[in-house]
Amino acid sequence: MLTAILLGFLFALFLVFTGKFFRGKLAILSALIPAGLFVYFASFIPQISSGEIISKTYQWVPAFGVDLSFKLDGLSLLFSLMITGIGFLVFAYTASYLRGHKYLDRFYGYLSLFMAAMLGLVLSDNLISLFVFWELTSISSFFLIGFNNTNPASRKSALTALGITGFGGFSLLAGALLLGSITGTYSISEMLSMKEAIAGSEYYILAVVFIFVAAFTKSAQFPFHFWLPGAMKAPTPVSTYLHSATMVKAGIYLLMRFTPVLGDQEFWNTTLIIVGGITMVYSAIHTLFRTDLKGVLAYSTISALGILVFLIGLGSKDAFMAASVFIIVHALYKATLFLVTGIIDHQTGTRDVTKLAGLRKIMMPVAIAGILAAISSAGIPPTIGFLGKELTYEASMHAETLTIVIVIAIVLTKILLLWAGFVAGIKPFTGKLPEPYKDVKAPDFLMWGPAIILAVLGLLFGIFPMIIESALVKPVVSALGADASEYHLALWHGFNTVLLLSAITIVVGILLYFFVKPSANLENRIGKLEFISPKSILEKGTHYFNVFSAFWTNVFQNGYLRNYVTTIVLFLVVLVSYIMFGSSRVVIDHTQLSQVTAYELVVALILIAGVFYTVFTKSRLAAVAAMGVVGLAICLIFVFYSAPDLAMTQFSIDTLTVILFVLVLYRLPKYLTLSDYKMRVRDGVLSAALGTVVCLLALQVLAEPTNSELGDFYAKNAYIMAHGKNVVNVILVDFRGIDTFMEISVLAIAAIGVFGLLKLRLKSTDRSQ
Amino acid sequence: MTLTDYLYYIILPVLAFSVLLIVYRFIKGPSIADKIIALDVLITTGIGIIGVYSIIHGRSTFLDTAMILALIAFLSTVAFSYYLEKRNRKK
Amino acid sequence: MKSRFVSNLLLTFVWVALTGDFGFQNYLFGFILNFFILWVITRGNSDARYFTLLPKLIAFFFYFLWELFKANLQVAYEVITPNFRMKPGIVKVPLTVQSDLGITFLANMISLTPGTLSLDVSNDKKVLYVHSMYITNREEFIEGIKNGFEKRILEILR
Amino acid sequence: MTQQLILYPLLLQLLLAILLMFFWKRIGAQRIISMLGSIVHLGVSIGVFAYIWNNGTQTIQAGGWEAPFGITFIADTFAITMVLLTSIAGLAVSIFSSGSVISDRLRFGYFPIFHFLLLGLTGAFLTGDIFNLYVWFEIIIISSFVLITIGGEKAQLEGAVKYFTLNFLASIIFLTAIAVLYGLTGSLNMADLANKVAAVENRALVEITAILFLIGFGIKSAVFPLYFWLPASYHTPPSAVSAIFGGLLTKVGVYALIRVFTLIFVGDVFLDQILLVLAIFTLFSGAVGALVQNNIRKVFSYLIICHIGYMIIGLGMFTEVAIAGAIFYLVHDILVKTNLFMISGLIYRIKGSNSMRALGGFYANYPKLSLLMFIPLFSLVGIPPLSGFWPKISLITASFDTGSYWSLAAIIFASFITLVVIAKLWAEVFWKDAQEIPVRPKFRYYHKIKNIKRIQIIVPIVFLSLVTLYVGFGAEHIQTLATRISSELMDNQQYIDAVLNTQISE
Amino acid sequence: MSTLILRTASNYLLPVLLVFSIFILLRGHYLPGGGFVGGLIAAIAFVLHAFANGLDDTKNLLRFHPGFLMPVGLALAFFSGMSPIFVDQAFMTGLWFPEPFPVIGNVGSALFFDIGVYLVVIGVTLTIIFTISESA
Amino acid sequence: MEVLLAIIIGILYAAGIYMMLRRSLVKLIIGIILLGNGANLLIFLLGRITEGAPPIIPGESKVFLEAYADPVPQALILTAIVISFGLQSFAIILVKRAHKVVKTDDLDEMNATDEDS
Amino acid sequence: MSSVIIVILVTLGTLFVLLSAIGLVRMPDTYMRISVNTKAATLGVGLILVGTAVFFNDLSTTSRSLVIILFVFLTAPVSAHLIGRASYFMGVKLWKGSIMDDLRGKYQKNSYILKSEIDDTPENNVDHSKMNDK
Ligand code: NA
Ligand code: NA
Repeated sequence: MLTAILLGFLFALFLVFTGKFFRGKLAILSALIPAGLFVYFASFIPQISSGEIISKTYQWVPAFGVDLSFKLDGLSLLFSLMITGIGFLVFAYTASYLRGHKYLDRFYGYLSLFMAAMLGLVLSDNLISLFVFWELTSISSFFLIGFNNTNPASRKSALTALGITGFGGFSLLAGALLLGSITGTYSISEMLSMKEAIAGSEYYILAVVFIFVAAFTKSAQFPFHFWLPGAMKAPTPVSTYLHSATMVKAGIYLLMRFTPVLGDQEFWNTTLIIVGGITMVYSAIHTLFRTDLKGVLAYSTISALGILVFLIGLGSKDAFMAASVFIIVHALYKATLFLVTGIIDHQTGTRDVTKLAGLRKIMMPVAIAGILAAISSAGIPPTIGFLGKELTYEASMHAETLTIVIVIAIVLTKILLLWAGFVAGIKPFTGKLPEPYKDVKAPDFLMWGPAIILAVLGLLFGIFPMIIESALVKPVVSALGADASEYHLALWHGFNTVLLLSAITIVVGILLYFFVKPSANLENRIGKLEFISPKSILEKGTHYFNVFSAFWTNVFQNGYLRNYVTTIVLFLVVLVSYIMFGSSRVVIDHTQLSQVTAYELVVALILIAGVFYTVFTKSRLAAVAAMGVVGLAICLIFVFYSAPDLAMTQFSIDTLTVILFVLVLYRLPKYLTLSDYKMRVRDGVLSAALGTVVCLLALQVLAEPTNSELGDFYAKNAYIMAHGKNVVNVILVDFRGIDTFMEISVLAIAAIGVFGLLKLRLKSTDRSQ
Repeated sequence: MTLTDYLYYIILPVLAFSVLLIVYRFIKGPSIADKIIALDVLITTGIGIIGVYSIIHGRSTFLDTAMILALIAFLSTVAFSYYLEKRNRKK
Repeated sequence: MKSRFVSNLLLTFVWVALTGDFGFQNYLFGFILNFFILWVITRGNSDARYFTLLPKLIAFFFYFLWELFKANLQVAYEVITPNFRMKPGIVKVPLTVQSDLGITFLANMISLTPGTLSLDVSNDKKVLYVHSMYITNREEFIEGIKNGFEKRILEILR
Repeated sequence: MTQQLILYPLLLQLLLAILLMFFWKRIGAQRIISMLGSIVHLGVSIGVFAYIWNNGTQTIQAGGWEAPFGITFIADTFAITMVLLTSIAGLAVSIFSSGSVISDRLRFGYFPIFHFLLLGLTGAFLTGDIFNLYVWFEIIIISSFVLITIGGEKAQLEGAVKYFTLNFLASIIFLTAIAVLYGLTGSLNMADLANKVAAVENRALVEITAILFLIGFGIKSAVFPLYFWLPASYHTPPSAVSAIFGGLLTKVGVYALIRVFTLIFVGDVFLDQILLVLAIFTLFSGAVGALVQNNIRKVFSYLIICHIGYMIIGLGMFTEVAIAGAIFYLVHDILVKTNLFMISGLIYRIKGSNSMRALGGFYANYPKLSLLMFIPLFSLVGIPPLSGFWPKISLITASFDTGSYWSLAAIIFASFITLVVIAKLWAEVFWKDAQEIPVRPKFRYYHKIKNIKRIQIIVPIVFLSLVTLYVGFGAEHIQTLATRISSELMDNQQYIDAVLNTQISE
Repeated sequence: MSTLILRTASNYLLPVLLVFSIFILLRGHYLPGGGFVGGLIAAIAFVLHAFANGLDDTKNLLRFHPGFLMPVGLALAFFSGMSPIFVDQAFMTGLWFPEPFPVIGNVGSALFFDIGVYLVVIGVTLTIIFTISESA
Repeated sequence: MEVLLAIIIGILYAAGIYMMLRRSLVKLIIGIILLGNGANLLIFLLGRITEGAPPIIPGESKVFLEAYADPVPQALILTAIVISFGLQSFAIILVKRAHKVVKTDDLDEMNATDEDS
Repeated sequence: MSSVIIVILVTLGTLFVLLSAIGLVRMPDTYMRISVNTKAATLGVGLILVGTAVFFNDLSTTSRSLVIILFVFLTAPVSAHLIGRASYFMGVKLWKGSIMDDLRGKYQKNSYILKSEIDDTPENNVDHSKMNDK
C-alpha cells in the first residue's frame, strides 16, 4: 500500500529528471499509473464489502508516535477509487488538453504528486501522517492552481487557496495534537474506542473546532469558500480533479472519518447543519449570477459540499447513506461538467455561457456527456443523481429539529443546482450555433472519451444501483459507524413525500432554467454586493492587517539607533525595578561597608566631575581630555583597592584610546547639539533611572554574604603549583589562560578589522558584489 | 603621631586638595592647552599620591603603577599636541 | 660600531638597575637583551662619548638641582603672595650648541627650571625661543642661560 | 590524548584561524586551507559527536585545574550537537565564500576572521564557565563586526553602527550580569553556580540577575523588543556573511539562554512567564515584519526573529516536550537559515538584485535551481514532512499540556504568516515573469563567472538542502536526539555531577 | 611633528622604553606587569617614535609589517597551550622546567604564553595606529 | 567607600547610556567607553574591595601571610578591559569610516538600511 | 632617623605639588601656567619618590623610584615644550603684562617652520595681534 502511495511521488521525482522526454507523445503513458492504481484498489472491493478492514503499518517517527499506518476501509476505498479513477481520466484528458505545452512534464509532476498526497490522506490511519498528506495536497494544489504562473490573477488565486487551506492545515495540526494529548495516541482506529473519553474531555469543543476549521477551509464552506471560485484560474483538468473528487472532498473525508470519533454530539451536529446549510443555499444562489461556466460550476460545487456537510451534520443513518451516494453522484457529474467545460473552452476559446449555444452540431459526444451529467445533477431519473436526491430528502425529513426550514433549504438548493447543471451541461449545446463558432474543430477522443465514460457511469449506476451498493456505499456507512445492512438502494421507492419534493424540484428547476438566463447584467448586480462578501471582507482585513504590520514594524524598527537603545534600556529598567521594588527585600547593609577617606572622596569627586564634563562639554577634544581625567581617577581607585595590575592596564589603555581618538578626531566634524531640550531631559531621566537601578542593585548585592573560595584556591596554589607570585597574572596566564588567549585573539581580530576598514577600498565596479 | 598617620591624615589630604585645584583649572580652561596641562599635572600628582600611598601600606608594588603612569602620560600629551598642530594646519 | 657597543653597555646598566639584581647572569642577560633591542632599532648615527661623560654629568646634576630649587622658591613666593610682580615675555636666545642632543638637553633644562619655558627651536637651529616670567633685562637673561646651562652642556658634550 | 577529544573541534578552528593569518595575501591558499580545514573539522566534529553519543557527557578541565577553579569545557549532547551544526554550516559557508566573496574582501582577512567566528561559536557551545562564555561571545561579536563591515560600503557601515552599538550594549549587560552573579556566589563555573544560586536566599536578586542574562542574551538572539540590530544590518554584508550570521549568530544567543535557564535559573515561574510573553511578541513581530518586506534578505531577517520565538517559547513552557521542540527547531533553523541566505546570494549573483519587485522568472529560466531552492524555503514553512514541521508537534503539544493558549495562537500565527510570506516570495521571485532589471556593466553575473565558482556556490546549497531533507525525513533520529538533549537539560544535576564530580585526569 | 626637541628625546627614549617593556613582561609572573602591559609599552615606544619622526621612519626601523607579529604571537601562545597535550595533559596545563632560570625565575609554558601575548599586543597596537596614521 | 563607588558606577552607566542616546557619532563612542568603565568597576566592587593588599605573594614566602584582595575580579576586569579596548578601537575607526562614507555625523540620518524594505 | 628624612622629603614634595596646583589656578596666562607647573609638580613628585625610596630602603624599590624620577624629568620638559608651542600657534595670547614677544611673526602658518629672523613674508606668519584668545 505504501508503494501505491509512493508511486505518485516517485513518478513526480522521476519527471524532474526526465521531463523533456514526457513532454511529447508519451504523456498519455503517465495515465497508466492511476489506471493501475485504480485496478489495484478495485481488487480490494470484495474484501472490503465483506466487512474486512485492511491495515498496514510502517515505522516512521516513533519518537513522535507518528507512523505510516494505512487503513483501507469502505470510506477510504471509495475515495481511493475516485482519486485513481477520475485521476486516470484526467491524466488522459490532459494529454490532449495540454498537448505540446512547454511545461507539460511539470504539470504531470504536480498532478501525480497531488494524487499521491490525496491517496495518502485518505488511507492514513495516523492523524499526524494524515496531516502530512493533507498539507501536501495543499502545497501541490498551490502549484496546480498557480500553474499559469505568469498570470498575476493565477498567482493570486494560488496564494489565496494556499492561505485558506494552509490556515486550515494548522488548525488540523492543532486538532490532531490536541486529540493526541487527550487520547495518548494519534491512531484514529484507537481513538474510535475512546469516543466517550473524548466527548467527556474539557477539550472536546476545542478539538472539534480545530477539526471543523480544517474541514471547512478545505471543503470551501462558508465563509471560507471564496478560494474555490478563485482556483478556477487553474487549467481545467486541475479544476476537474480538485473540485469533483479530490481536494475539496478531503474536508468531507475528514468530517466523515471523525464522525465515529467526535460525532453524535450536539455541538458537532448543529454546527455542521448550520454551516453546511448556509453554504449550500448561499452558493446555490450565487450560481444564478455567474456567466463563466467555471464560475457556475465552482459555486455549484461549493453548494454540493455544503449539502454533504449538512448531511454529515444530520448524523442519521439515512443521512450517511445519502452522503455516500451523493459523493459518488457529485464526483461523476461534476467531473463530467468540468471536462465538458474544458473542452468547450479549449475548442472555442470562451467559457462565457451567454455566448455559447448550439455546440452539439460540432461536438455531439460532448453534448451527450454534458446533457447526461446535467440530468444526473438535476436528479432526474434514471440517473444516479435521482437516487442521491431522494436519499437526501429522505434524510432531511427525518431531521430532529426545524425540519421544515431544513427541507425548504435543501429543496431550494437542489432547484438552483438543477438550474446550474442545466446551464453548464445543456445550454452550450442547445439552440443555434453562433456564427463565430462555425469553424470550431471537434475535440479528439482523448478529450471527450473521459467525459462520456463518467456521464455514462452516472446513468449506469442509476439504473443498477446494486453495483455500488454493497461495493461502495454500505462499507462507507459502516465506516461511519452506522449499521447499513438492511438498506437497499433503488430508483423506485413508491409514491411518498420525497417523490413529491423531487417532482417539485425538477419542475421548478426546469421552469427556472427557461425563465432565468445567465447574463452579464445579473453578474454585475451581484458584483455590487461584493463588498460585503466574506472574500472582500477578508481582503479588506488582509489589507488592514498589512497596514498594521507595516505600522507595527516601523514603530519598532524606525531607523533611529537612539530609539532602539531607549527601548532596550527602558525594558531593562522596568523589569529590574519591578522585581526590585516588588519584592520586600530591598536591603542595603551599611555595617559591612568601609568609611570614606578624604582622598577617596576627592578621587570620586574628580571622577564624577570628569564624567559630567565629558557629557556636557561642547568640545570634542575637551571631552577626550576629560575622559583622561576619568581614566586617571579609575586608575587611582584600582591602586587604592589593591589592584596595581588593573591600574596599569587601565591607564595604558586609556592613553591608547586617547591617541586613537586624537588621530581620528580632526577628521570628524565638530560636536553639534542635535537634540532638543525636551529630548535631552527625557534621555536624562531614562539614563538616571538606569544609573539608579544599577547603583541600588550593587548595594543590595554587597549586603549579601561573600564567598572567596575561588580566590583562596588561586592564592594557595599560585606559587606552589603555578610558580608565580602575582596571583592576577597567574590567573591570566595559567588558571584562566584561555580567557587571555581569546582576549588577544579579540585584539588581533579588531586590528584586522581596522586594517580592512581603512585600507580596503572597493573599486566602484565591485560595489555590492 | 606615627609616620603612617602623618601621611594619612595630613599629606594625602593636602595632595587631594591639590588635585581639586588642578581639576578646577581643567574645567575652567580656558584654552585647550590649559586642560592638557592640567591633565598632565594631575597625572604627575597622581604619581606622588601613589608614592605616599605605597609608604602608608608598606607595599612597594604600587610604585610599578606609578612607573607606568610616568612613562605613558607623556604620550597622551604628545598626542594632544599632535592633534592641535594637525587641526590648525587643516584650517 | 663603538657607539653601539657603548649604548649597549649603558642599557645593560639600566636593565640591571631596573631589575635590582646585580648578579653576573643578569648582566649577561641584560647585555644580550639590549644587543637585540639595539639591533632592532639601530639606524647607526648615535654619538659615542659616554665614558668621559660621567663626572661632568654628576656635577651638572647638582648644579641643576640647585637651580631648580632656587627657581622653585622664587616661583613659590610669586604664587602665594597676592600680587603679581612678574615681567613675562618670550625671548629669543641665540644658540651656541649645535648638536641635536645638546639643544634638546639645554632646552629641557631651561624648561625644568621654574619660571622659564623653552617654547621652540628655530628650524635652522640658531635660536631657542624661551618664555620667562622674570625678564628684567633681555641681555642679562640671555647671558644667564649662556653662562649657566649652555656652558656646562657644551663642556659635557665636547 | 583522547581525553582532550572534546577540545579538538575548538583547537582545530583556532589553528585554522592562525594558519590563515600567515597566508595573509595568498587568497588561493586561504581558500584551500579553509575548505580542507572545514572538511576535517566536520569529520572531527562527527567523531566527537559519536563519542559523546556513545559515552555520555565529557568534561575537560583546562590547565588541569579541578572544577570549579579552572575553566571547564563540557560536551553534553546539546553542546556537541551545536558544534556539529556549526561545522556543517561552517563547511557550507566556507565553500560558498570561496565562490561568492570577491577577492578584494578575501585579501583583507575574510577567511581568518571567518574561522575566528566559528572558533567563537565552538567555544561558546563547549564552555562550562560563565566568564569564559563572555569571552567567546566577544570573539563572536568582534569577528562579526569585522565581517559585517568588510568592504566598507555605505549600507554596510550604516548597518554596522547599529549592529555594533546594540551588540556592545548586550555585552555590557552580560558583563553586568556576571558581576552580580560573582558578587552573589563568588563563582564562575556554571555547574558550581547552579548549586550556589540555588542556595542564595534573596530570590529577588537572583531574578534580577536572570533578567540581566535574559536581556543580554536576548539582544544577541534577537528577541522582542531587543532585536533592532538584526533587520538593520543582516542584509548589508556579502551573503556568505549573512548566511553564517543568519544560521548561527542568533542561535548562540538562544543556546546561551537555554543553557542558563535550564541550568542556573531553574524553576522560577515569573521568569518563565516573561520568556513566554517575549516569545509570543517575538513570533508576532517577526512575522508581521516579514510580511511587509520587499528585499528578500530582509524577509529572511525578520523570519529569523520570528522563528527565534519558537525556541524561546519552548524554553518558556519548560517541559521536556517543549524543550525538545525548541531543540529540534534549533537544529532545523540553523541549517535552513544558513541555506536561505546563501540562496539569496545566489539569486543576487544571478540577477544583481534582491528586491522581490525586481526579481522574477526564476522558475521558467532556472527550473532545477528553483527546485533546489524549494527545499529550504518550504522546509522553513514546515510543509510536512520537511524539517520545520516536526518541532511544531512538540511545541503545540506542549502548549496544550501547559494550557498556554496564547503560545498556541502565536505558534500557529507565526507558522501561518511564514507560509504566506514564503508563498508570496515564491510567487514573486519564481513564478512572476522576469522583470527588466538594468544590466550592471561590471557586475559578475552568475552566467559570467567561471564554472568552478558556480560549483562553489551551488554545492553548499545542495549540501545543506540534503542535510535539511535528512532532518525532515529522518525526523526520528533528530527527535531522538532532541529528546535526549531535552531530558539532559531538564535534569541539571547530571550536568553538575559531570563537572564537579570528575577527578582530574592525569 | 617637526620639533627637534621631541625628535631627539624620542630617539633616546625608544630603547629605554623597549628595555622597560621587556622588564615588565618578564616580571609579570611575580609582580605587576606581564605580557599585556609590556606589549603596550613597547608599542607606545614605537608610536612615540612615529609621532616624532614620522611614520615612514618608524616603519623603516621595524623592517616588517607589525601585523606580522599577530599570527606569530598567536602561534606562540597556541603551541605553548598545546604543548601539554603532547605529554598527555590538559590543554593549557603549565609545564615547567625543573630548575629556575637565572634572572627570569621559573620558566614554563606560561612564560611563552605571555611572550605570545606581548607580541600580539605590539602587533595589534601598531597595526591599528599605523593604519590610522597612514589613512588620516 | 562602597556606597560612593556604587554611586560612581551608577553615574558611569547613566552617562554612558545618555551619550549613546545622542545623535552624534563621537558621543556614541564616548558613551561606549564610559559604559565599559562602569561595568568594569561594577565587577570590581561586587567582587568586594580590599584596601592596600594587592594579591601578590610577598618576598620569599610561598603563600600569603596576611589578608589580600580577591584576585579573581581583577583578572576578569583585565580581560574585560582589553576586550573593550579592542571593541572601542574598532568602533572609533568604524565611526571614522562611517562619517566619511555616509557623510554625516548625525546618527538620525543613518537609517537607510531600515527604510529600504 | 630615616622617618625624619622621609617626613621632610615628603612634606617638601607635597608642598611643591600644592604650590604648583595653586600656581595652576592663579597664574594669569597659559604660558606661565605651563612654566610654573610642569616643574613644581615634577620637583614635588621627585622629592616624594626619594622619600619612598628611603622608606623601603631596598635596591629594587630605590631603582624603581629612580626610574620614575628619571622618566618624569625626561618627559616633563618635552611635554611643556610641546604644549607651549602648540598654544602659541593656536593663538593663545600672552598675559597683558608681558613685556616682549620675540616669537611674533616667526612661525610660518600651515607649515610651522620656525625662523630665527623675521623674513619678508609676514602675511604667511602667525601673528597674535590678529588672533582671538580662544
Ligand atoms: Na549576535
Ligand atoms: Na526559524
